[in-house]
Amino acid sequence: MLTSFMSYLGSQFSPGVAGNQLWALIYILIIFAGVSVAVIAMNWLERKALAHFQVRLGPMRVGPHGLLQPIADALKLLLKEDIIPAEADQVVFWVAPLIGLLAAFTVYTVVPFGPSQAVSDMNIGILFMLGVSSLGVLGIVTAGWASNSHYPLIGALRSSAQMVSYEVAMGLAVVSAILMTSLNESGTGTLSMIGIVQAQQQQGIWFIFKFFPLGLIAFVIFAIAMVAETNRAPFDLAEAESELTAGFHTEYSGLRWSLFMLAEYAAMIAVSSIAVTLWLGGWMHPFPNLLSAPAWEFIFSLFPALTFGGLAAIAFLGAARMPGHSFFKIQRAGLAVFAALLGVLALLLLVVAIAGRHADTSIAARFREGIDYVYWFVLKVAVFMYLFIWYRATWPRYRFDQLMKVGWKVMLPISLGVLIVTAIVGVLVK
Amino acid sequence: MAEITTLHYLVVAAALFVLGVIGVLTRRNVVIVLMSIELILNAVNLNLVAFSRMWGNLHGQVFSVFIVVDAAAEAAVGLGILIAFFRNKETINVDEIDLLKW
Amino acid sequence: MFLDHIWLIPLFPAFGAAMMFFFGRRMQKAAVSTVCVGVVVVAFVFACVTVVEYTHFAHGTGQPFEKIVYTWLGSGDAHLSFLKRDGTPAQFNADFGFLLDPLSVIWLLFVTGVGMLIHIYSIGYMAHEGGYYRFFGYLNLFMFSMLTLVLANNYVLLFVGWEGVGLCSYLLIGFYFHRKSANDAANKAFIVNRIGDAGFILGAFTLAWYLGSFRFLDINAAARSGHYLIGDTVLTAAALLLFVGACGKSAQIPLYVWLPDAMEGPTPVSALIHAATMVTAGVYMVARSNAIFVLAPTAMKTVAIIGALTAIFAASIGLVQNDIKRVLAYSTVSQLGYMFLALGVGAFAAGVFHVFTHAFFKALLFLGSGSVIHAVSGEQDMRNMGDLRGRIPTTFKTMFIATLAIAGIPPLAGFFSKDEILWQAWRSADGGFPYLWLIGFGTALMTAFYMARLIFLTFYGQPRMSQEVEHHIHESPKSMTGPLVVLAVCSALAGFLGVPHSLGGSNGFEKFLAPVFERGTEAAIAATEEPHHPAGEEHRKLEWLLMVLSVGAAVVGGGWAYRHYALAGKDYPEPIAVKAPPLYTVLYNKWFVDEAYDYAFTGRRKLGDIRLGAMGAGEASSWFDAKIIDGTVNGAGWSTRAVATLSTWWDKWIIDGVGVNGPAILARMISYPTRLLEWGLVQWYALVMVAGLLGFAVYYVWK
Amino acid sequence: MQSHILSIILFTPLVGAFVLLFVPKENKDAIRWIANIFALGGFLISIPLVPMFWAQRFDATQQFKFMEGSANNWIPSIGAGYVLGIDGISFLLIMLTTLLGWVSILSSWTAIESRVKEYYVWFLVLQTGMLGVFMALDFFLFFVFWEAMLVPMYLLIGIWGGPNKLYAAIKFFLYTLLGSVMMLLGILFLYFHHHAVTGIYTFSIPELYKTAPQIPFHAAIWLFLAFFLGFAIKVPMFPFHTWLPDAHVEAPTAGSVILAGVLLKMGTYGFVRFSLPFFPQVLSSTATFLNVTTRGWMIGISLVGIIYGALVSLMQKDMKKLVAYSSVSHLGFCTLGIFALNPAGLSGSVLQQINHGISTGALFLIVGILYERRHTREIAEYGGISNVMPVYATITMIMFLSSMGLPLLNGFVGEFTILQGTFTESWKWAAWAAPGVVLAAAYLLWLYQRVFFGTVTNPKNEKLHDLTLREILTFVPLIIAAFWIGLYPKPFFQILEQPVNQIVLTVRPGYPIPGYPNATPAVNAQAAPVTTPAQIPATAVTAPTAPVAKPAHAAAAAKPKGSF
Amino acid sequence: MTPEMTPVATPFFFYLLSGLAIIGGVLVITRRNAVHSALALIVTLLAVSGLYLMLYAPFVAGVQIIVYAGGIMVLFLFVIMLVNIERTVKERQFNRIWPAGVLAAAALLGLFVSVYVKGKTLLSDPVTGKPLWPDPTISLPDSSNTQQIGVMLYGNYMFAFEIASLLLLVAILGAVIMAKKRI
Repeated sequence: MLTSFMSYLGSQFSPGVAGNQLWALIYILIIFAGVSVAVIAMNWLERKALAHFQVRLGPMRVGPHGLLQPIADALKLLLKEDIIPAEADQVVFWVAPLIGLLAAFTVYTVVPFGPSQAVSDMNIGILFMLGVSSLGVLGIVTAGWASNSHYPLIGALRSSAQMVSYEVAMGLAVVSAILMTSLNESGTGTLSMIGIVQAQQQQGIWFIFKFFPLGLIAFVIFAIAMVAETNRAPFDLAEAESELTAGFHTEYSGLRWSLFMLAEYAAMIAVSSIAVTLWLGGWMHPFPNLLSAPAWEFIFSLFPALTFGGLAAIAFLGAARMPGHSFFKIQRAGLAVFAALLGVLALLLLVVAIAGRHADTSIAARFREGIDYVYWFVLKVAVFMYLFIWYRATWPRYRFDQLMKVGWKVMLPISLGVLIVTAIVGVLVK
Repeated sequence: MAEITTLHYLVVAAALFVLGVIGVLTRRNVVIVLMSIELILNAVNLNLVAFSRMWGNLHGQVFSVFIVVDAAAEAAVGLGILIAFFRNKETINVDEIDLLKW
Repeated sequence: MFLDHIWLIPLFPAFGAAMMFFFGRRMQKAAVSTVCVGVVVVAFVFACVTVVEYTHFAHGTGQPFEKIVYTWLGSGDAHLSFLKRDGTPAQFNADFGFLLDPLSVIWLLFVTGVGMLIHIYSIGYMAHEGGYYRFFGYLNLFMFSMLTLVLANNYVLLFVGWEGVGLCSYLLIGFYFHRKSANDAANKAFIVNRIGDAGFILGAFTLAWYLGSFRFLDINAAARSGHYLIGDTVLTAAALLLFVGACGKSAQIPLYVWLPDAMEGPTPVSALIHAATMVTAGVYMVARSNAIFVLAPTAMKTVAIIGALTAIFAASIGLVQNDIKRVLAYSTVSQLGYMFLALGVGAFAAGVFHVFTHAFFKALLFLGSGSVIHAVSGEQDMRNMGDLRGRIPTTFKTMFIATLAIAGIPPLAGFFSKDEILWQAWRSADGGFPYLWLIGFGTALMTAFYMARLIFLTFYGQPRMSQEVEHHIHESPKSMTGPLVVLAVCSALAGFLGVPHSLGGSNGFEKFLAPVFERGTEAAIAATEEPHHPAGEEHRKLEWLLMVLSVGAAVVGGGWAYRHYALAGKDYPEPIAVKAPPLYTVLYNKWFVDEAYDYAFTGRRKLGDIRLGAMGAGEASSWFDAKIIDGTVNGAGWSTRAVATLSTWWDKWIIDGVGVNGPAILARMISYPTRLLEWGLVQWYALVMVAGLLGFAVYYVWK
Repeated sequence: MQSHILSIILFTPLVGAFVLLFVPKENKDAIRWIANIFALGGFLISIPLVPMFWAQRFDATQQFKFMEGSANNWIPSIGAGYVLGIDGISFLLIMLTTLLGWVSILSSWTAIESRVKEYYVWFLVLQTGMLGVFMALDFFLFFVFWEAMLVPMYLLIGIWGGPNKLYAAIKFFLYTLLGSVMMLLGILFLYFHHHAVTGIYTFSIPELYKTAPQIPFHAAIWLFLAFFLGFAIKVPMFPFHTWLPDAHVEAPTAGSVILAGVLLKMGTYGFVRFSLPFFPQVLSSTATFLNVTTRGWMIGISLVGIIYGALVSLMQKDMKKLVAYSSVSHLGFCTLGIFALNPAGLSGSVLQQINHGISTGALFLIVGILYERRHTREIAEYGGISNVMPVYATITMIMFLSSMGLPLLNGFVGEFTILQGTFTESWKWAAWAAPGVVLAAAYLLWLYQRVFFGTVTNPKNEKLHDLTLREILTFVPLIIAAFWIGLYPKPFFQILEQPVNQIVLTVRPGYPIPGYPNATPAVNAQAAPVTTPAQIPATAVTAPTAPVAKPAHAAAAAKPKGSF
Repeated sequence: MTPEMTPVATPFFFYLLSGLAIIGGVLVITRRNAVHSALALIVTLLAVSGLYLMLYAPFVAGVQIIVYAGGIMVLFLFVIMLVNIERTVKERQFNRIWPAGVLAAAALLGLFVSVYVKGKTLLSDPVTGKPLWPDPTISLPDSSNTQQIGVMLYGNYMFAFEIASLLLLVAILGAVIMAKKRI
């Protein structure tokens, strides 16, 4: 086991490809934990950001600047009574959130945080991602049905209709990106997530800028469909409180409800990862073809440390600016500790970046590379996450028929057109 | 455990097929009948893919893709008919659907 | 310098016309006059300077000056060609090119000069009319066309002017477009002209086909080269076809009918187009083609006879007309006949000279009549005039001079030109019976009569107009009388340019034109005598005799008219009507030619129930088209439908009924018991299917 | 080097039609704008072709320029290819098509109120079809476009037409279809004949050019007739013309414009492109039917068409019908020029086709403008219109003059050149055609008099408003073109020179054209030059430029019967 | 692929997946409630998809998940909810001829078994008697499986592919028209 453990270190391949189940398991655990933490952080961030959009403060009491609020929430949900309606279909009611969660998390098996920083590199990666994420619909439908109540049923129908509809446009947009991967000498495209990023690497361009504006259009379509796919604002009409009293999960509460929430946020991160992978160059840093000199590599490798350093500075500033009242003493201390932790992290990253600055095969260099990859990937995904919040704060909600009309009559034709034009242009370019 | 051969897959497929046939021949609920048909199709697909693996070429897989397409079409049209029927007759039982009887 | 930019001369009036086309509607009358008259004045000045420069250029040799601006028709190199009659290729080419030689100099000068005077006159005449800018625009367009015509260096460009003047004539005759008679007259003018044009263009084709070019210089050179015999058939045909064109434009029998009707236009138009310039285009063209005509004696004879006949025919009609402009119109036709008579007998210079003098006095007469009409509030009927001489003295005096000129009273312009023609006509008979001279002489008599009649009825006798009109009589404004005076001076003096040798003159006019009418070697040899040899003493005596005779005829005609009309009161008697009523009817109705044409050619009148002519043919063709051709098409459609109906019946009852439904009925009867097996449970059918499958498989596996 | 400009020009309207499909049909103004933009775009895109073609206008090394695609690349199994290419003749017609397409689409802005979207879609499809016919260098492709063009026209007449539209539309469709079926049979014969000779199945026109003249006369004459039927119905020539007045009268204005301006040219184009080079043996044969050679028959019915069309239009009471019959007359001139079989006649004919497109197109627009205001085309309903619509009257006058062939306007140049060409073949033909010119003046001026002159007698006409800016805009390009061709036709002649001379040399090998290498002297009887009465002296006088002793005598002595 | 990869296609997984599939199948045809049947069917489908993966047919597996599990089954669930009536659950679940049906199915199974028994040699190498597969000499390169299928679809099976697309189009139209309340 130890050999297996060690033998993988320094490998160029993801554990799934290398056939190393142990490391695969480790990766799975890391990702599961990471995503969960991300969801929790997202929860806090969303509440804070929304509050600031609305010129409020948001959670402030639990922890410094409400940093511990999500933990409190989680505790509350865990301890809450788990109500199953009497008329509900017990088994299905029980299974439904699991289906959703399973679908949302299974996707992460192929998310390429780096060329080897993925659980596995399936050759049908994107297909797999689309397929599995489409399974999420099942969870919603069954949940709505199992509740044996009118609002959940209608909400489920609407949500799933919406998801199924937008999946079509989404898929076509994805196909146009996949077409772009085949623009090499041998003409072999790929469905592998890692392969797609590598294709962008080889062609030296993010696909969003490929065949301008074709890539951009496809990306925009995907970005819209992505929001609809995850039932987020402004397409959240099927599960918004004011529409169908929270839609399919009306009858859910407590832990099960929190599972749905977890699934939803995980799905958001997952689709954002797809977008990042397909159009935004995945783990690549910006301007891959222009700024590829070693010096630039080094500068880019300083970014993680700088980011965390910046966060630490902000946190520290927050601690410093906390009112001097003794009431805030603990909070100030907590925030300072938090800032210190971030600072240490930044320092560590800096060390790694400097230690691995030479592009050799040493563990430090590979470690530095890995951190770079993951950093850029996560940064791009984070931008999307912020966009989700931004949308929610900014745009009014759609009506259901408008939503379907947009999906079928606007998005689908455009994405079909983009696909056709991309194919034609691709053939012509070749 | 013994090595898995084509026959294993064939047996699984046969089992699924027979289950599907039973569903088609005995259930009253049209939806379940349709689902049973999906079972049958899946059994066939499994056979095709297994043989494709056995002979080392891809024709079987291609065929299975076609069958999936066919299944999708069949499901869409079948369920469409079902809804239209249900709207008129308020039933989804097979033995109550006999309007076309001579 | 000016000579090189000769192409600008037609462009000045074209510029005026374009200005009117685009901006005329928004321009003040004064601005319109300034622009339109201005461009013509500029053109006139330019023309004068050009002519002066040309005389330096030619040094009295009459050497033509040619300026080619650009290739108009044709691809500009030798690759687009056509086959000549002899099978050699020739270039298909027509340039925008301008030619200046003595002939065009004469036309250029009097077209711009008279045109300028008439433009000035029009300012006063049209002052109170609507469509002022339109009128001047058309006039300018006309000037452009006419100048193109006389300056063209080839038949095709000449044709441009030729059609252009026709168009302007159409537009100007139809100027009062709300009057149906004006429109009819305009259409008639254009269409009759078109007939002539068709002849002309065919003539041009013939020349090109035969000689390989449309260019005057090429054609003249070829015709004078001696390669072609006198009496050459093709050239005769070409000459005749060209003459058809001339007939149309210059109003000769049988195409003269449009000119009298053209008096529907405003009077300046009549003066400019239908007396002074456009109608002489035919003469110009024949004179221009003289090299061809001298090779075609038959054509020459035709020209002479047609000219003579037209002269006397039109004069005879003019004797009894009452409309002052109509009398002048017939007079114009008659005088044009004179000119063609001259051309036909080979006296090209004499013909051209008559054109020149005629331009002045006929323009003067028309303008004077316009002034008269202006004075009597638009009245045109001479029966309602009389005793105007004291009331509009300038008009009277100038018109009187013009009348004397046209009647051939020495020493006015008409005397010289007309007597030259009569003398040449006498000589052309060459000892035979001088019937051409006789006709000309008769015409001279008639001319004097009807012109004197016009003067007496208008200016003498008793006033026959209504009180109200009489009250309004006034002399015309300066802008109108000015041109009258200038023209009167010209009419009086122009003749002295061509005083014949017999009267001790030098005939400078003829000498000036001589290079144009020089004969080719072949023609020179064949000509029986050189027409320009100084006349012998005998000839001179004869010539004097003829002069005396014709002056006498003029005096007699005038005197006769004086007797009958000088004191005409209301309800005065027409002498011809008194003495020979049927003749009067015929003459008064213009020999019924219009009616005959309407019956025979246009078809506007029906002969009983039958319509002949173009409209008749049109109706017949329409009927044929609708009934026969379209009927055949529709018949094909109907028969297809009939067959289809039959097939449908057959299909329904025989094929389907017996052949298809029969077995089906049989099968239905047989199948009744079998049907009981099908009891409506889908799964039963599936079960049967499975059973069948099983049986099948079992058979195959364990067979 | 393959330039794709032809494909781009060809498919721009189709792209427009496709885009229109996605516009909701309630959005009429948007549809109009889009259609107009694409029509104007089609015209603008075709403009770069002008300098490109101009540079190669004398290039005799390749008969067709801007060749695109290659033979047999479309359906290799039957030898059909997507091959486009143009020579001077098709170039001019393409420019005419794009121009008229734009003009007529612009002119339908207010005229079409129902089913706007379908209208414009079909119109743009029609546009592509027409362009394709002029560009195709493959018989299969040609036939596809030829037929594809029928359907939109049928619908344009049948849906947006006048009261008797169905009759007219069906008549148009069936009549033309009859012709095209005949033509299809001819095409197939050529196709199989080519296979019989070379063993290759191909529809490529340049390939068929090589084999078709070898078809024996007895077969070729039937082929010629089959093609003739197809093209003669389209032109339409004299006995096959009756669909034209009906179609024109019933079609919407823009439809008439396109029908007269472009569709009729397909027939004449077919004659020039196919009948002439494919069947020189027929045209040069001396075999006669009723004592007249094939070519004589062609000339004869052209002449009948000229006079007959003019006469019939003289008596029409319906303005549009009048203009329609005048088309018969004008196209008689075109076919006359074609069958004169000499450079002047042919180039005049093509030029006259352009002229006819411009002036008759404008005439239909003119009639359409009155129709749109008063909804009647009866001449008797009008009178004195120039009092209320002076600008309109002026423009009408210019176009009438252009149509009747007034010098310095376009009509004259074409007619003159045709007549010149015809005259050199036989003076009689030109003489018979000449009355057509006179009658043209008669019917047009009479029409003008009845409609525009006089006082306004019909009270309904008193309130007519003059042309709007858009309507004037539709005329401006046509007027400019009319004056251009009238004043400076040299570029057109230069563009036409090379293809026309080539065709003449194909049909009449040995025809002397300076600057062109004469084909080998006529050895076999088939290649002998066409013998017309007028040409006999051409063989009699061998050296006309060197008169030894009075060659004029020789010429006169050699006077044949039938000549002067 | 790296040489150190270890086979995932172990018999354990095979039996697990096929067991899941068969159990799912049984549940499909026995459940009273159609939703339960559908869920069971989903299980079966996913299991079969896993079997495809074991057979080195990843593309088919992906298609199976997307189309079947993500598409068709959602459709089924939709319809079930639309026609959801309490009555059917409480009614008789099998038709009158169910014994005959079961009998026929059993006969079919017998047929299969006998055919397999009889034709076992066909699946084996006639010389060595070993099963034809798994045979190390015949293996599918699974890295480009999708592309190869694509090439075949657009190559040999182009016509069938087009027909299939037509079929789908017809099915879409048919379904829309069938399910629309008012056309």
